[in-house]
Amino acid sequence: MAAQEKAQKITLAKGLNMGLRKAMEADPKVLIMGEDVGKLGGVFRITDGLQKDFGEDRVIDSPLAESGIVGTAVGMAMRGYRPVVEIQFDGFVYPAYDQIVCQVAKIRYRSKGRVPMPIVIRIPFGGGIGAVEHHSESPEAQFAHTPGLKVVACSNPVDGYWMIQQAIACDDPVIFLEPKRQYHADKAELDDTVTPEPLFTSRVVRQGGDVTVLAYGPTVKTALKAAEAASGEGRSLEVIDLRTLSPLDMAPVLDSVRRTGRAIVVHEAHVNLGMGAELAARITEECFYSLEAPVLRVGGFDTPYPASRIEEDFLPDLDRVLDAVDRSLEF
Amino acid sequence: MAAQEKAQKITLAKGLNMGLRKAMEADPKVLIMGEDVGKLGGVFRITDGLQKDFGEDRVIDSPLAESGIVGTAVGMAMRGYRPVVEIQFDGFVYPAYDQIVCQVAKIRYRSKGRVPMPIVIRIPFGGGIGAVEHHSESPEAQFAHTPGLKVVACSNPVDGYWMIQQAIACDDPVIFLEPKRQYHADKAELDDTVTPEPLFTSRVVRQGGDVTVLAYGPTVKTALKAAEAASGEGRSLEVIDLRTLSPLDMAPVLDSVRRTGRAIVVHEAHVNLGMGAELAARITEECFYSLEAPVLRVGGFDTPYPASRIEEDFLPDLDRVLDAVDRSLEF
Amino acid sequence: MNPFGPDLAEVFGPSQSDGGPELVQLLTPEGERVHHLPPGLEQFDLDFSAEQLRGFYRDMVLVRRLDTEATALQRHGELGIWAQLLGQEAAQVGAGRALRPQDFVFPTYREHGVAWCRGLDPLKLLGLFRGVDHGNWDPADYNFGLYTIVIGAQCLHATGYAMGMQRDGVVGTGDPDRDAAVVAHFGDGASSQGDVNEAFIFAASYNAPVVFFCQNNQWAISEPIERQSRIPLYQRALGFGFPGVRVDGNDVLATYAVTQAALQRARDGQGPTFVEAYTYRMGAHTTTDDPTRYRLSGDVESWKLKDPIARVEAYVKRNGLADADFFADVAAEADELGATLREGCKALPDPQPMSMFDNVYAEMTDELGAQRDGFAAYLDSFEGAR
Amino acid sequence: MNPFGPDLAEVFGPSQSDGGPELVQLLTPEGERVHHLPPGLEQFDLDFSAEQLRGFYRDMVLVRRLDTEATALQRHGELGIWAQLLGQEAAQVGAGRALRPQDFVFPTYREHGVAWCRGLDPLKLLGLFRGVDHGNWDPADYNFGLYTIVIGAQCLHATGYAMGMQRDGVVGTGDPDRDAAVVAHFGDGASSQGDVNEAFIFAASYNAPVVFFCQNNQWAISEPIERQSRIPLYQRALGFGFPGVRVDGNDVLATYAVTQAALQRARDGQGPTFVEAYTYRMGAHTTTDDPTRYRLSGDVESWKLKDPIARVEAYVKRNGLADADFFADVAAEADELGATLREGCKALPDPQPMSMFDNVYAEMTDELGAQRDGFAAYLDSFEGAR
Ligand SMILES: Cc1ncc(C[n+]2csc(CCOP(=O)(O)OP(=O)(O)O)c2C)c(N)n1
Ligand SMILES: Cc1ncc(C[n+]2csc(CCOP(=O)(O)OP(=O)(O)O)c2C)c(N)n1
Ligand SMILES: [Mg+2]
Ligand SMILES: [Mg+2]
Repeated sequence: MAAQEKAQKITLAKGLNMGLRKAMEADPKVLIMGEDVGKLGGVFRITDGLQKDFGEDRVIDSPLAESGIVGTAVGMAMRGYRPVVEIQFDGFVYPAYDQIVCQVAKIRYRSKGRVPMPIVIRIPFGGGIGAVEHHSESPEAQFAHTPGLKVVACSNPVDGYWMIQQAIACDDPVIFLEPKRQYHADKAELDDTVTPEPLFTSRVVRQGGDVTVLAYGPTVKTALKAAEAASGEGRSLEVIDLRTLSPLDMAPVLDSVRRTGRAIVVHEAHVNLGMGAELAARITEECFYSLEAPVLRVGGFDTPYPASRIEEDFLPDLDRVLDAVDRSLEF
Repeated sequence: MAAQEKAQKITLAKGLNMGLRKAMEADPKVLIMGEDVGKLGGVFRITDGLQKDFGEDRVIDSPLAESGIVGTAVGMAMRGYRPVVEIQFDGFVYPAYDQIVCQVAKIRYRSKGRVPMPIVIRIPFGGGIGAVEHHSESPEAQFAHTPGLKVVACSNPVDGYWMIQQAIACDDPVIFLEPKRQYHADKAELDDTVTPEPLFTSRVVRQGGDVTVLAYGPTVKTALKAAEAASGEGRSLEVIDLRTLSPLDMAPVLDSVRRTGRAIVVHEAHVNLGMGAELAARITEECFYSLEAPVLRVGGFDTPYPASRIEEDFLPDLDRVLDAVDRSLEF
Repeated sequence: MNPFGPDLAEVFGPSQSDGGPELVQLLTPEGERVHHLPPGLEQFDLDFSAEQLRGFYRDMVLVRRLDTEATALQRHGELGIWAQLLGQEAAQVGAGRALRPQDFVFPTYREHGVAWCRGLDPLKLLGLFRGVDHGNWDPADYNFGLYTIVIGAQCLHATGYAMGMQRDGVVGTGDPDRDAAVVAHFGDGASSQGDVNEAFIFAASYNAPVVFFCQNNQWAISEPIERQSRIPLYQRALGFGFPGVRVDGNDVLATYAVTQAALQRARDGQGPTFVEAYTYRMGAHTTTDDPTRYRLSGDVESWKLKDPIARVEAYVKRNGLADADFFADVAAEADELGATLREGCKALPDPQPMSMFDNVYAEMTDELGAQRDGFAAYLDSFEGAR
Repeated sequence: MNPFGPDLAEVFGPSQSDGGPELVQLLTPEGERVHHLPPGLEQFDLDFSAEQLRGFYRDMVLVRRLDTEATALQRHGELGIWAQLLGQEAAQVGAGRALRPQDFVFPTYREHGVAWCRGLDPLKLLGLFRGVDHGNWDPADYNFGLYTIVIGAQCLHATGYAMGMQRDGVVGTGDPDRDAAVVAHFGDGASSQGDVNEAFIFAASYNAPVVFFCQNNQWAISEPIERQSRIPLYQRALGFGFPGVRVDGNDVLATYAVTQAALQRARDGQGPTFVEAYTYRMGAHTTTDDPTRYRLSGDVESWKLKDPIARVEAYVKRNGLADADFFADVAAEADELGATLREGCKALPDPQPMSMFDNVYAEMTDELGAQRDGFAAYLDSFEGAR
């Protein structure tokens, strides 16, 4: 199997599916819970084939109630299981918000460390798939603000494969964000034999000297495209895939910004109180004298997610990133 | 009545109670809904006497279900009512989070403006009352991040009186935060005959030239005390009571920071992704060349709210504000 | 002692839960009229005029055409997605035609048939699925709310709206043109959501005039009804203290009769009722779904024999309640509707990007205005520029 | 047709809902033993030994003392708040004593009596109310979860835990030392929360071994039970497809018998049961509440006549099941407990401020570590400084 996987070209959906399978093989306490995760394999097929191979006791189709899913996962975790919960779409995580922020996040603390909460909550997030309302949200800031939760976002197939396994192995609850637009988009080569970077680290995915661009999940691709385009205009962008949103891994970010003097944060979430706000605040605090321009934020506007025919205007794209690069450099 | 109210000395609790009464007198469509708001007058007595005077049809004790309360308030608003919902404590707003962010916030937008949502959701917030878990939270950022909601916080009896009336008159949904620690604390003189400032404005509550301190709700008092103490050390702090958190009223903030060159944001909410992050990002963007130091944030630490015997260590206090003032001036 | 109170038990309620035949049916799949209803349910045996029957038939044929056209439009890329009602025509038309003008409806995303009965131009339904809007009608014009996508949320809105009606004095006055009620639509899957159960609690507690109309189409995407409930769903209501009844949702007559009685109870001030319309989702969950992954084609085949339109057609024909012209007219009307939808859909204009900033608030805020203006300036910068 | 299946109806369920006397009682308020239970309920008529009865009496007296001491400690400023159980001793001791060691309990914030039965040092209960911790016992040591304050949340945890037991193969094996079940405690008010109703749905759907034990103490702070439900609460379960039973919660024998049977059903793999312990909150909601604002003192008086301890005492005495020494010993033991609590409470150490940063995560993160270190340095700066 390992030999076969080596050199395999996979999509993000496949990477996640393979990662889940590995985790389930490695630890019989790992369970999958959610709506339609069984026979259907999830609406995005991320859990495809897992119920068939691991049985209904380990891949559990839940009644249609998100609070119920997360709340019962809490009980399962208390009993020693490691539930991996699938939320069908970002916009449907809110009925479970109370269980997540008041229970999942706080039980370790409440119990003085006696009751760990090794739960992974997978959320397909972000827009760009032409969907109806509530199917394109970016709720990361609402979780990152809550102590006790960890929040990560994968951006590519290989990270999907490794990060989901690492999240499941983590003894803390992890909100695991998957850029749904990328599920079946690009393929990448997976080498199963390497040792992955730790989960809670950010990664420079393109080096550059003029401006630092911080992205995660779906916007990493946007940022890389922008960097490519900018290089045609003689501008060198350094792109960092944040990967972890809580905790933040500031070292590579600060290191980069100290070199470039400029930073742009790109996310699909609303700008107001989005991750960009926190990054701007921290970068400014840590790199005050290195900054040549304020940290700029390119994000979803502060409107509800619009009808899908104009979603590409709402979402940050290559041009809006380049526009911010211009503004930063001209500041 | 007006004559009697003039020159009355009132607490915040009384100001809110009087404001609610005025609003109910002014508009028969105004309703109050919540747990224990009837005979008991709410656990903090903010709705004291209202059911007696306006009847059970207008002051409605609800079943114990926050999503149900907010969800039925949505339906009431659709039928032309103006519900004022009481959430018993900050930590109990989360079961209603889905209805608030997916319905209350979005229905005007969804309906192209055809269905307004004039709902006020009152939340006693903040700590310092020696309470058990979930009774001392500061959830403002989780709402301010959501377009379609407006978020305000009152800090004193007179504002409580006016702001609640203005919030009820507002045609948009307003998350109305009340610093519970202040409910029965200081009294202030209410002059009912003046015209209040508009709701969505911030206010300079103490002028100063060295450092701008931004606060809201419970921390306004802390900031004012810090300013008083600092003045003894020859330092002049300008204190702004933000009052409105979404939208932000940046004009007085930017004006102040351009003069002082330094800003500190003080709130009880967790620092990470709290209002301070957004303010820091915006101030830095708008006042980049005026800033002598990065915007500093003094807030609740990024831990769950601790046991109440050490809550005063968790909460920003006078000394922590002064420490930030030192750090800002020494930067 | 009857814990449900005497008046409730008379009509629905406990008599259903212990022993009685569960399913209220007036027209068998073969199109035979059932007249001998079990004790307690006789009042559902309404007389239907030929005109009514033809009306039901026409409604169902047109609604089915609406559905197949929209499905086809999705296949041709004109809609992003479509939620099909195939098989649920009788449930929706029966429920829709039982309404009075003053009643108010809270739909899910699948109530195209109810929308039809409320007089909505079907084109208005397409916008949301095409991605040009989130719903483009004024609920007040049709007493028909916007489609709600978050499962179950609208059941609380419906209950609150009904509480508003109580306060407006339009419940239990005895004036048939004044007394009003609300219908909350939801699915079998939705019955598991906290919001739906809280709606039951609020409605029972306040005796709100709301009919909880559940289309049990046996599936919540890939999950069969057994995952949500191990007993018949209508019995859920009994535990909350109001009556529940299961009606053959493929029988438009029975659905009409039961819904109408439930609505009247509500209008009369007797509180909520749960109506479970027992039906089947003949199509996929939506056009993006692949039901072959989770259900047997044999099941679908057996439900085809219970087709809601065929049985009305058989009954009408057998009893000579319509002539060939009628059927030809309806067929022509359906074709016309299809053509209108095809053309109309393609002509639905895309929204202007800048409209994204409208209607977030009653009045544009300074901060959002600045964002909008910045975006406008940015867009302008492309004129000629890059 | 019995929609609840044959085995369920035998014991609880529908037989309760239509006509039977609602309340299972074995000991009248006057201390008379009831032996002729209605058909179907005979199995609750257990034989209790003198030792058991003395045990119940002792438990209830000590638990009441615990409660009054804690109330007094709050009045003296030693606790920030206290949630009194006065009047609910029988419900809690009956439920607590029905447990086997391998069962697991999810309490609210008021289950001091159950905690007692699980062997928790009562001092451990005070920390949360004193504000020195959020709960300072290891649930695994007592199979007793931490107090949960968000109303209803623990019912889902209980259901999930029970689902875990199913997967661990400790349900329905027939081995009495192995088979286990879960009890979820909640109040009448909590029954309105979405989470509680979702817990019913999950438990029914998966047939999870969980007993939903509702102490209907008639009040949710100032709201009477009628605001939450207009029919007896135990009937809620019937709508979800599992049995419900109302037991006299002031009767420790009946509560024990019913809970024990419900637990056994769960352990046997027969799924969830709803037990409504019908009782009364004799005290305030908590020490900060003022019930005179919303309820009549006459109501409280009438419930005093149903005191759970008095009736056991009367029965034991009348039947000579204990001598004067026994009663004196229990009284002395109670005094001792009181003294221990008073001293112990005052001696409970305040937490260290820096401990605030512990246990947020399995390992301290760099970012939180930096915050902690910054705060430590800041605190150090006061040494001598200002
Ligand atoms: C809160 C929430 N969770 C999940 C979804 C995704 N979803 C859309 S439809 C559906 C199934 C609904 O089933 P049912 O209530 O039976 O209605 P039906 O579609 O069969 O008419 C699901 C899970 C959603 N829209 N909202
Ligand atoms: C979600 C939530 N909302 C509100 C509260 C505040 N609150 C605490 S106890 C209580 C009443 C609970 O009543 P009930 O369930 O009957 O339990 P009892 O206190 O009577 O034992 C309320 C409203 C809370 N703790 N959690
Ligand atoms: Mg369905
Ligand atoms: Mg109670």
